[in-house]
Amino acid sequence: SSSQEPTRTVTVFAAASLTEVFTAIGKDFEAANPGVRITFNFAGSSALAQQINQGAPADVFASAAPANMKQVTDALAPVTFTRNQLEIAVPKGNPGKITGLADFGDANRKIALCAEQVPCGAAAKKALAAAGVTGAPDTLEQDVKAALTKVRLGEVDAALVYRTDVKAAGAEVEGIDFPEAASAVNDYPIAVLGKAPNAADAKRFVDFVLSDRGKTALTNAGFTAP
Amino acid sequence: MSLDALLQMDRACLDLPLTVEPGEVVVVLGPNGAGKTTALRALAGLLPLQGGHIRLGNHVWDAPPKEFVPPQQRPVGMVFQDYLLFQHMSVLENVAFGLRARGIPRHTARSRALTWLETVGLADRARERPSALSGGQAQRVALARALATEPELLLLDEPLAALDAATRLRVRAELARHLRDFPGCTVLVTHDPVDAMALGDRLVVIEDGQVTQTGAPRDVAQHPGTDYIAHLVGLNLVRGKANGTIVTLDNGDTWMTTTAASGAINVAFAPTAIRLSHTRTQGPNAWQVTVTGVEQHAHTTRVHLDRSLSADLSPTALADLDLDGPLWASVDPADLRVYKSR
Amino acid sequence: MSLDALLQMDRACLDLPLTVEPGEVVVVLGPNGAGKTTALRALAGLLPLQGGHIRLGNHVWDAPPKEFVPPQQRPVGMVFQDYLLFQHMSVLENVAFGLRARGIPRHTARSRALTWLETVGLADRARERPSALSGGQAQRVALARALATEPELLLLDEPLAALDAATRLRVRAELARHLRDFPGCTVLVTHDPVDAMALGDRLVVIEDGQVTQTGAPRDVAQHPGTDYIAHLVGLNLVRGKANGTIVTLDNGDTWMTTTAASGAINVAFAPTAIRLSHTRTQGPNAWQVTVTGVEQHAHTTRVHLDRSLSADLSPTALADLDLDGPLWASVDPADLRVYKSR
Amino acid sequence: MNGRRVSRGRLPAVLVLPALVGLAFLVLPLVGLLLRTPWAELPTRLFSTGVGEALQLSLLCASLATVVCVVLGVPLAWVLARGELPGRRLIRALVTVPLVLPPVVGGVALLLVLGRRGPVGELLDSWFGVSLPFTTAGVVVAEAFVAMPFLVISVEGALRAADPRIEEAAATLGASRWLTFRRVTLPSVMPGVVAGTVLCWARALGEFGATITFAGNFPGETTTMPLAVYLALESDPQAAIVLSVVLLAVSVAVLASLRDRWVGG
Amino acid sequence: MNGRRVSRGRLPAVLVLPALVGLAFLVLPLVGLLLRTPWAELPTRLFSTGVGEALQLSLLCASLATVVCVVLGVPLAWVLARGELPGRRLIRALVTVPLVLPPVVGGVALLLVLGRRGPVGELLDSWFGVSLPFTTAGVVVAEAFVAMPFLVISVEGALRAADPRIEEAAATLGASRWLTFRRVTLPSVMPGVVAGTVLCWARALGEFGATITFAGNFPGETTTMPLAVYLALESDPQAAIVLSVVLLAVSVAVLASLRDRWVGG
Ligand SMILES: Nc1ncnc2c1ncn2[C@@H]1O[C@H](COP(=O)(O)OP(=O)(O)OP(=O)(O)O)[C@@H](O)[C@H]1O
Ligand SMILES: Nc1ncnc2c1ncn2[C@@H]1O[C@H](COP(=O)(O)OP(=O)(O)OP(=O)(O)O)[C@@H](O)[C@H]1O
Ligand SMILES: [Mg+2]
Ligand SMILES: [Mg+2]
Repeated sequence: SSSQEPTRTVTVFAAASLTEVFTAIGKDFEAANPGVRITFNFAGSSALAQQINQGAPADVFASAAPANMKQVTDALAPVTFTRNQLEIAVPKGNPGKITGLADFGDANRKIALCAEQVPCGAAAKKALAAAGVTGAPDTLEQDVKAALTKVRLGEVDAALVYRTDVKAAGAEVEGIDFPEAASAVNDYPIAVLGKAPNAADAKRFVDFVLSDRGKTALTNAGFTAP
Repeated sequence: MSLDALLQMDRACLDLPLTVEPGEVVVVLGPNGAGKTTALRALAGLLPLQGGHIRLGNHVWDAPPKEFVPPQQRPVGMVFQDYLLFQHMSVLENVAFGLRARGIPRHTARSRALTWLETVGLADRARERPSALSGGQAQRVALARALATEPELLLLDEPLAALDAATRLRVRAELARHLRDFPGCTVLVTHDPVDAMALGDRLVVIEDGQVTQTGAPRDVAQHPGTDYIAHLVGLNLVRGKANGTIVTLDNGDTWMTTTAASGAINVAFAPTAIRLSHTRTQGPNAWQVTVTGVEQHAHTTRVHLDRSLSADLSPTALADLDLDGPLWASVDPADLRVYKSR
Repeated sequence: MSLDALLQMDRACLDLPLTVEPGEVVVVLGPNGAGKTTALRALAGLLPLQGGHIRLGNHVWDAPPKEFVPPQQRPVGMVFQDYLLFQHMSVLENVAFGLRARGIPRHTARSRALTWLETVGLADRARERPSALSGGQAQRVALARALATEPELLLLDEPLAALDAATRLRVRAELARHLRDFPGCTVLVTHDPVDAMALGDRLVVIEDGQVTQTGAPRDVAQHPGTDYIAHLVGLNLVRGKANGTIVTLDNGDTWMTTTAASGAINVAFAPTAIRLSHTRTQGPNAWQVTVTGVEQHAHTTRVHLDRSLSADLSPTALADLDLDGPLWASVDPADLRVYKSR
Repeated sequence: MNGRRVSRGRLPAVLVLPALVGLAFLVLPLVGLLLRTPWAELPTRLFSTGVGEALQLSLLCASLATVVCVVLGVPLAWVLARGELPGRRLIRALVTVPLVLPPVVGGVALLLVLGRRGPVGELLDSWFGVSLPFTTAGVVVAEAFVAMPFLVISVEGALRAADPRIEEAAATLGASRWLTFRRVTLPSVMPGVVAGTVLCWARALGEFGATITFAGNFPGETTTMPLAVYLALESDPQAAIVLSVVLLAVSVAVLASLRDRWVGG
Repeated sequence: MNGRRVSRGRLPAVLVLPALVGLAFLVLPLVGLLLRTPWAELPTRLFSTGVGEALQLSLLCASLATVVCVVLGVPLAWVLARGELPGRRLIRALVTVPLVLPPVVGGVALLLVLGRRGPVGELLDSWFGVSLPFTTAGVVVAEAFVAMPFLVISVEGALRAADPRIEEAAATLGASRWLTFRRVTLPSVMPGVVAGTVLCWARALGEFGATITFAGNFPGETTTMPLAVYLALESDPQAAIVLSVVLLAVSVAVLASLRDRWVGG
């Protein structure tokens, strides 16, 4: 730690899907701003919103959906810093012979979607509507990771998940792009909180995320620019 | 401080007045299910009375519907019929428990407990668990545990029942000695008349929750008032009406006695007083009998007769008799004890 | 089928040969901790032998290191010293349990169980839980439960210990009757000599796990070989060397007897045979004594003397004596029983 | 007895005080929850079909899972407590493992064995045409997996505390170990079995992670109340609280009415 | 005894069979998990600081939570089993509630009461300057809240099965209810207490939902193993399995070594 001034801490509450990329960005930020330490609290966006509303000592909130950001009464001018786009995920070798969204209406195939209440479910609903397909899912997962797990283990033939997730899953999962994906994106808002104990550094961190260095890191992880 | 109690409870139909003076040992004697254990539990505070009262000296322990002193605040010591030793403690810790509960330092409690274990002859088992003891050994530990707290009221529920004859003699003698020195009140429950005689200053006989006789052990033994007591002390009992030395028995027979009396009386006589023969003897007090059972004792044979009488015969007397044939019994008037029935 | 067993176990240093013929009742008599319960548990299969064997007829039940038949496959019935009734079943279900376990239909089992409850006089308590029974009642239920299965080997661990004197007489007589009719082998453990006399065809006395005497109950009672047995049957025992009718006791005294014998012998005599007086009597067999204790029985007083002898005195005899003063005792040579010591 | 309150002395403060603190600790958060419950919404929520369905399904699955646990778990507890097995220590520790496993990982583990590609799952499929994931049966399996250790460990504790001599008495009466177990041992440890069953049922009723991972989430088939609560929490926390309160009320009612019928007072 | 295997007869199939099925049901998924574990990664994972920290924190918090549960829960169980309380049925059912509550909702409920804006949380803050949420103490509180019912219910079951007459014997020896509890009752129900403690500890060790909601997920402070597993599941499912296996191995080791020291054989 630096000898001149005491370390200042920025507490960032971030959606679990940002774990890897934010950890990397945080390291970069710390390198660029000696004397500031970033502490992350990764969890589901809704849980984070609850915690903030109950007075959690957070400086920054990065949510995986605008809805959760809206629940936080205390957020100052949230901005969308990145987006996530849907992709079809199939097990390695595509045993269900999935070619596009049309197969999601096939009752004989095992299909996983996210539940409507969570962002990826809302996005999937939009995508299916755009494609004119009535989905025949076997399960409505509570989050995108659960849907992906089922793909990885071969329990379902296909699922609609985020590009970032397919990327993180590695060789076990194959991704299939589809044209309607562009109409089904999910925005990630970020904001400094009104009662932030360390508002100045928080602002600096948000700016860092919105900077080119931040954008590059996000793009490398599979996110799309807003 | 003397105990003054009237124990009234629905269970066992108990209605038992009981007073014990300091230093006195009252023995409650009664058949199975008479309510002896129930009475002791009420005195200890483990069952609340439904009526009556329990007072020790000036202290009221139980007086429905108001007063009730919980068991741990009554200075009692109790030996349970089935021991109830603490299985997870050593024998020594069991005996020391009551002392520790009364705030005596560990070291003192242990050495006093050890003294008590010596008294009951189990000092060498002090470190063992109760589960490694035989039935009789466990009983003795329970005794030591209760005595160790030097209670003001000592309650003993058949403390000698599980002891073998030899140990019993010894423990009974020790117990008698301790009870003589013991300044508090003692209530001892038993159905063994020998214990009652050896240990009791006063006897209270209960049957079905009611007192049927009470008095000095000697007196009760010599003047049994009910069949149960007569049985217990090994006497035959018949009832009748006396007119001088002539007694008309309840079954109509007429007997002669040597003691003049009048009115309703009991006639008691020892089983050894009965003579059996195949023909009617010339003397008075003879009647025809049927044998209902025979029991072999060490030196005599006990012959059970009808009308729940019994006769003790020596081997020689028995040798001449054919118990399956018709028999006559007789008793010498001098062997009869006649006294007023209550 | 006869029982042939040699029970060797480290616990209680048990080394007990035991054979029982069909229909025979062998009573194992011994002081607390002698290993009686341990022996029964081994016979029932609840403890494995460490040496020896157990055979019933042609069936080997236990023969270390190879054979072991588990308890439920041995046709035994056992009455435990502390009953072990099933608390969650009614009394009737307890008694019917063994029959049900042997595959007898519910209805038959229940009616047979009821018959057994009648035998022990508890038919009216059939529907109750064991916890509502008094100690003695519980014991009787345990007895009925074991008898109901009509086992080939009946094991009774002090079956009468908790019974009151009156019930005891009755249950003992019933038990004796049943055991007479019972075609199987019976091993009964007790430390009550009266039970032993009344119920046993043969007596095995064990002390510290070892057999000290065995034989017909009458014979054992009349010729006790150890102090324990003498105590138990109420005799005084002294040892010495006989030379014709002159006996030199181990303490050096010389006594006269009426039976000629030679070599190491026991001399037994009843407590009633001792006469006490303040001065030395003229006759033979007199010695000076110290009183160590007095016990009051119903009709006599037992006076404990040194050398663990005791004298029974009638009230009249006692009235003339000052027990605290110096005393002389004497016995009539005709009252002495002399026999070879083993 | 007579109306008098005859207790065995006052309850000692040193026990009552921590007991009260413990009770407050368990109950206060519930009170907090109840205070925040938007009671006005309750009736509409309650009678929306989804909730009724989820509630029914929850009760059904938790009860079935409990039956499975009792049938398999009580014998397992008995074998652990009484059977002279080598390696009993290890087995006992293994039984505890599903407690420690994060439920989601438990669900993954179940999928690995009973899923479409799992060895047992493949057998089930080819022999009986049964597929567990995404079915109500799958919910029961997931709940049973998570809840069984509670039953096994409670019952084993009770069995160890029971007096083995009563079983000896049964053996001398000719009772086989099975009969002894059924008629003597089991009734005598009933309070322990009931406690274990209650734990097991409650745990199954609240089970979430393993269920959603193994059985998925489809309304009417696999959406139990905890799943509904979780999803509601994502979009509408107030609704989630209402649903939780409904689940609580039902379970308290069931436990308070059933349990004392079994155990008494 | 002598070397002979003298058992009380063969174990009955009707008990052993379901016991084996039950055991397989609990153990097979773990085997599945172990088969899929990328063992090669294990050493590197194990010695990455994050994991060591999370493991330490998990063990510490679970053990502290267990201590809290024992201190508060055993008296509560005793009061429920022995105290002549009005409304005992209801209290007993209420105690079971945290079992049924989905853990995430439990976390929300804790926040509502003990959070900075909750009534009790405000008091704690203004009186003692203590704030529980987002601290290691908060983890302990969340785990204790979720795990305590297991302890209370197991111990209460054991207490109900114990012979009350042994307590009567203690009372006649002058022992107060507290002394009786401490020296007589508690030792005689030790197996039940140990079983409850094991359940409680294991449940606390595996606790996730209430912890992440109430205490957040701060590495080194509140990130316990289950939370680390959850995060790993987001980025690297294989790593999540490795972490779970580590958690399992440690808990099995602890349980197998400790438990039998307490209970014997
Ligand atoms: N818990 C109970 N509930 C109801 N009745 C009981 C209970 N305990 C005992 N009784 C009944 O009360 C009566 C008296 O029982 P108690 O145990 O006092 O007899 P006891 O005189 O001690 O007999 P014993 O010599 O056999 O020990 C019996 O008829 C018994 O059945
Ligand atoms: N579980 C045990 N472990 C070790 N020793 C034991 C055990 N049970 C009994 N013993 C010891 O074995 C000896 C014999 O005990 P046992 O119970 O067989 O005596 P017993 O002859 O039945 O006596 P009692 O007449 O008092 O019932 C005793 O010294 C006892 O301490
Ligand atoms: Mg009694
Ligand atoms: Mg014995």
